[in-house]
Amino acid sequence: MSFTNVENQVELIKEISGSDPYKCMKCGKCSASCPSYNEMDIKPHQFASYIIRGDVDELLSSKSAWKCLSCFACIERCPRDVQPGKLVDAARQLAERQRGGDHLQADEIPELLAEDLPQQLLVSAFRRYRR
Amino acid sequence: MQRIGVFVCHCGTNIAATVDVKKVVEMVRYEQGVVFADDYMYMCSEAGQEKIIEAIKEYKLTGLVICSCSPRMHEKTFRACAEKAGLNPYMVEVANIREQCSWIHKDKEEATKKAVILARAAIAKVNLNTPLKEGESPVTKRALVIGGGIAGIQTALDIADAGYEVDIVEKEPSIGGRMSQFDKTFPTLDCASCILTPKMVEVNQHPNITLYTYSEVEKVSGYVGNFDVGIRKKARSVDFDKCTGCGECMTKCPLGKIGHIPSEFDRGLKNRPAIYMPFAQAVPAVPVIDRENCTYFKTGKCGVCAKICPSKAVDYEQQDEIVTVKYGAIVVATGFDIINLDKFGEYAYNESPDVITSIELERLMNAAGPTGGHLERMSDHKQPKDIVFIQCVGSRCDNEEKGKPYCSKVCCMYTAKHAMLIKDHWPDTNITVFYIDVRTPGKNFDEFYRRAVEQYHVNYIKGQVGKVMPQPDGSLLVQAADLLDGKQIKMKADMVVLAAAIEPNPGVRKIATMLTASIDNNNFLTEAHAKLRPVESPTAGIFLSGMAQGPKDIPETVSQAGAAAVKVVGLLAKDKLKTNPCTAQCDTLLCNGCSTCANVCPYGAITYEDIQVNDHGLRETRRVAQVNLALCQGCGACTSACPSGAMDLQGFSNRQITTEVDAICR
Amino acid sequence: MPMNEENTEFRPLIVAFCCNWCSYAGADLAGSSRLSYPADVKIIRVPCSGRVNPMFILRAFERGADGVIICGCHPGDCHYSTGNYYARRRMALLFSMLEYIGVENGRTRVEWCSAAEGAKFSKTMNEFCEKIKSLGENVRLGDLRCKN
Amino acid sequence: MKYSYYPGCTLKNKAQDLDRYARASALALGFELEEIPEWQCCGGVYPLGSDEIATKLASVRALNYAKEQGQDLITLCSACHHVLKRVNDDMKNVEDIRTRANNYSDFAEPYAGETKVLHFLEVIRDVIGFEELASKVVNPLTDRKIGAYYGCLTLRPGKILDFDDPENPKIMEDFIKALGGTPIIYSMRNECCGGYTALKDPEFTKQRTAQIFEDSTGFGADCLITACPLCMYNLNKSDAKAKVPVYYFTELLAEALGVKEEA
Repeated sequence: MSFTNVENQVELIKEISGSDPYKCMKCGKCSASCPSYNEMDIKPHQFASYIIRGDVDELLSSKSAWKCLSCFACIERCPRDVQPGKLVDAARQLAERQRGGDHLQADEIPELLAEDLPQQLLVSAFRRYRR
Repeated sequence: MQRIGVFVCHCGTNIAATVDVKKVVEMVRYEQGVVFADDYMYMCSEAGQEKIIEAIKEYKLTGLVICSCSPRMHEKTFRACAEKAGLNPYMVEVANIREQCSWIHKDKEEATKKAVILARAAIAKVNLNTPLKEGESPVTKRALVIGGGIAGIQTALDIADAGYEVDIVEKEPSIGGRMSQFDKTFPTLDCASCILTPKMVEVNQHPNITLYTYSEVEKVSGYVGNFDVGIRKKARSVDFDKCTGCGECMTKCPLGKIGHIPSEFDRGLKNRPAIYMPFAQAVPAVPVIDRENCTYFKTGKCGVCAKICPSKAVDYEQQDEIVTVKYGAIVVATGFDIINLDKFGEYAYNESPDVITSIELERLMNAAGPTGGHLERMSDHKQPKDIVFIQCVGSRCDNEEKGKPYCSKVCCMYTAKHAMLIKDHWPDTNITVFYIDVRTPGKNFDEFYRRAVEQYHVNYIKGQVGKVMPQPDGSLLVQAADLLDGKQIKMKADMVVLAAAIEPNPGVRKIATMLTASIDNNNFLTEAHAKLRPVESPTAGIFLSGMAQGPKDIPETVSQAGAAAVKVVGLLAKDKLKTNPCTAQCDTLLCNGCSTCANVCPYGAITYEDIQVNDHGLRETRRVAQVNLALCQGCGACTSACPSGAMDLQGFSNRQITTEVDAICR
Repeated sequence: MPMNEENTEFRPLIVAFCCNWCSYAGADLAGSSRLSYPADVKIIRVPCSGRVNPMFILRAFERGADGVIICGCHPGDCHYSTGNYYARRRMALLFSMLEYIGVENGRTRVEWCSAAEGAKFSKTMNEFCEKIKSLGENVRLGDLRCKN
Repeated sequence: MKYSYYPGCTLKNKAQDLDRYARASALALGFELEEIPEWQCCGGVYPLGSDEIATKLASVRALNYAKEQGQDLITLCSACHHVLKRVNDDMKNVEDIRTRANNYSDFAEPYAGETKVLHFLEVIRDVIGFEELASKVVNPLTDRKIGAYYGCLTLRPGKILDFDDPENPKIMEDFIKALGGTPIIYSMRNECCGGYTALKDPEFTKQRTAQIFEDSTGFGADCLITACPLCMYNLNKSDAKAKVPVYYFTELLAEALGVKEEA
């Protein structure tokens, strides 16, 4: 698959996420619920607009893609079934599928390891930060 | 052989933009029976109708096909037009080339082709049409209003003032409805009971109005002008005629202090005794015994109320009573409730007594309410200093398990009202309203909302709240995002008020089914036409008033109630109604008296009689079906059930429908 | 005679029986809301879904229809109280018989659509058309004399 | 009663307590956990993308194994519970994922979500019953004020996991009551601990866990219980002033049932 144009990426995000950004009514309940709100540069209630406008590159290179905790609070509470968490996760996957998009390098690991670190943390981080 | 005229309407550009009208005229000109075909800009206009009348006379037309909008729109118009020219109105058929063709198709060629086919089907049908004559049925000059809230009260008063008898059926012990629970009303801040109570009293005293409170509609049969309605008068356990409304029984009921029976009227913020009136100004001022909770009914012991009643009005033996009354028209004014908030756990409504709904706030601010009008938290009875309002809780919600897809319409305004009333009484209170959009269309409405901001300094923040978290210190932490400032907010509050979505009264579905009145996915009653017939149900003789039809505020409800009343009066003013001539007919030569048709007829319109027939010289007595034309509503159930093909429906006969099928499949 | 001969794409012929009170009004709403569905659908107005005689459906297939759909009020909402219940049971029997003689089940359908469900009407018709297209032309009951 | 059991990576290693106490307690309650042979790690995070197949296969294999045994599948770890239930839901309801996942596998017959996935707590609630549990308690946790920390993965999305009300759960509170303890309800119990960001962003998780401790102890909790090894790790790493001990729910269960020493 190649990502040559913006429409293609927008379509991919819609397909991967299975969610329809046009349903968003900007109520902001996602941003109100998000535990990572302050860590994010693009806020959850803005995800839909970025995709509608086609500003996918910005979303892909945003901090937000790596700051979502996948805690599903926004998905559970979204009154419009837009599920911003799914949109940003799709963006994260697109970023990872592109060359050099990984957020975690193998060399980093030893430094980050702690004695009592559970395997779950490692596998989750790998799932979330790398292809 | 018919002489048919075909008239194709442009409907301005509504049809002509997508259907080649001229071509349709050319294509149908040589269909069987067609002697004249023409097109015109607006067929329904006076000039258009004039054209039809001229053609009928000039070409001696015996049948008409109008290719235009839906027959549900203008069939009546064109039938009347035919009648004017001396043609039987039932010789008219409408081909729906607007709603079913030009409005939904883009490709002109394709749409034109379809329009021709639809016209052909109508022409084929008219070839088989026969003149039909409408029957007449009498009108019972009495109306029923279901629901005794402000909508039902206003409708009943208007009908009664016009000189017709009207009954109100209300399932609660008193009329008054939701409005009687409110404190003040927007946008003028009059006290709700000050403007409602006089109307309630007027209803009670009006010679033309009969009240059935604590009663429910149980059964409906009949049709427009002639409904038979069974009303269940639930046992009040108090003799209506003897009770003076002194209220002694209510103060002495032992359960009043220890019963823990939540008052429905006070939304559970206060308890009530087992023998009770919902509120002090109840109409009628006669208490009822809540048999489910009453100690006497549960254990056979107690009997205090009967003992102390000075007029010996308490009657434990009273039974439910069912009365059947005839009506000419029925108005549904069943009102609304707010949705259950169990699915909105994030707002901690079930967890914290200090998270309340707006209706509960109405009660808390009402001088006759559980706190005597002093605003206090239910947890510690302290006056709240910081109050947060959350809008759209369950409104505009796409998740049907949780909420409703529509805007509840009144919340923005009543929230501004609440904010201002609180600030008026307790100016030190800090009020924050979290909104998605502030919607204030209406006369003096936006000014009202702006006053809350400009004069009362109510803090409006755009952004739906994410979560309300009860804190160890008894406060509530409200987590939200200010979307315009781009900040996440955590704000402490003493009280949180939820603007819960409005939904039609849950009982309305049962009533709609009994009335065969159509109802939408959200349980709002459907109007006959969204714009032109907004207070009528598609079912003849059924009218709509108030929230049962859709969210609306009090001024709108009152206007609609008046409009429904006018429609009812218009109906009752007639002595006779024309009946639908499209009724079933039995071909006695084919009928073998099997009773299948009578079993499926919903109106009991089919009876049997013995006739003498001469079958090839053999004289015999045969049992055959007979249709009572006054009862038959023309559904045609008998026609498809009849095993011998003896039953047929005038206006939609087997041959007519078959020929339509043939024309479409040609 | 087809007006558009160069178009070789299969266009099915679909007959829809709509009751006057709910589904015909639903179709009107679909129209006034401009919710499109294929022109292949032609609607016949009947007072009630209970009026639809199995003969009409057989006739449609005999004359070359590729699909037949019957639309009525939702269960419990029939303007005549019970017509749609009879229709539902009658059609269940008819459809199983049709399948027996080779008219696939997908070619026939009963759908409930209220006067307020314009969107549902349009969606149903679109889906039904797609289904019929995937099934192709109906040849089983087609009277050869009536088709080119 | 026997169940297929999917322990998951962490329970075999850093979270052995969660596993060991569960097995002992299960026996005391009259059911047995049969560990699935050759299970593979679920990945810890459910791949949200609808086009992700490979990352779902480990779960599919475990699910199919349980189906072949004719057993329900039990998990203990919140993450495994989350991933397995969601993949199972995909296999049941999403045709595309079902087809493609089966194409990758060599099952005797295609897997279509037949297995019932249960969290250990669901077995106690729905099969054993809290009353029955209470009757088997020999060392009631009297005077213990216990805050249940649910985190996110056990509860959300509520519709698919069907575990409890995602905003106001009560299964762990009922569990604590059955063990004789006093459950402490607090608002942060279903808020995220920071999860896997602990690896690259430990300061952030510390902020989150501090709030959790503050809220729960504010309501009087003297300890917390969790079902998730990652929550456990993050909570333990906290340097919050309000920090209290955190236990796996199975540890308190084994203690109350009097089987802690045997485990």
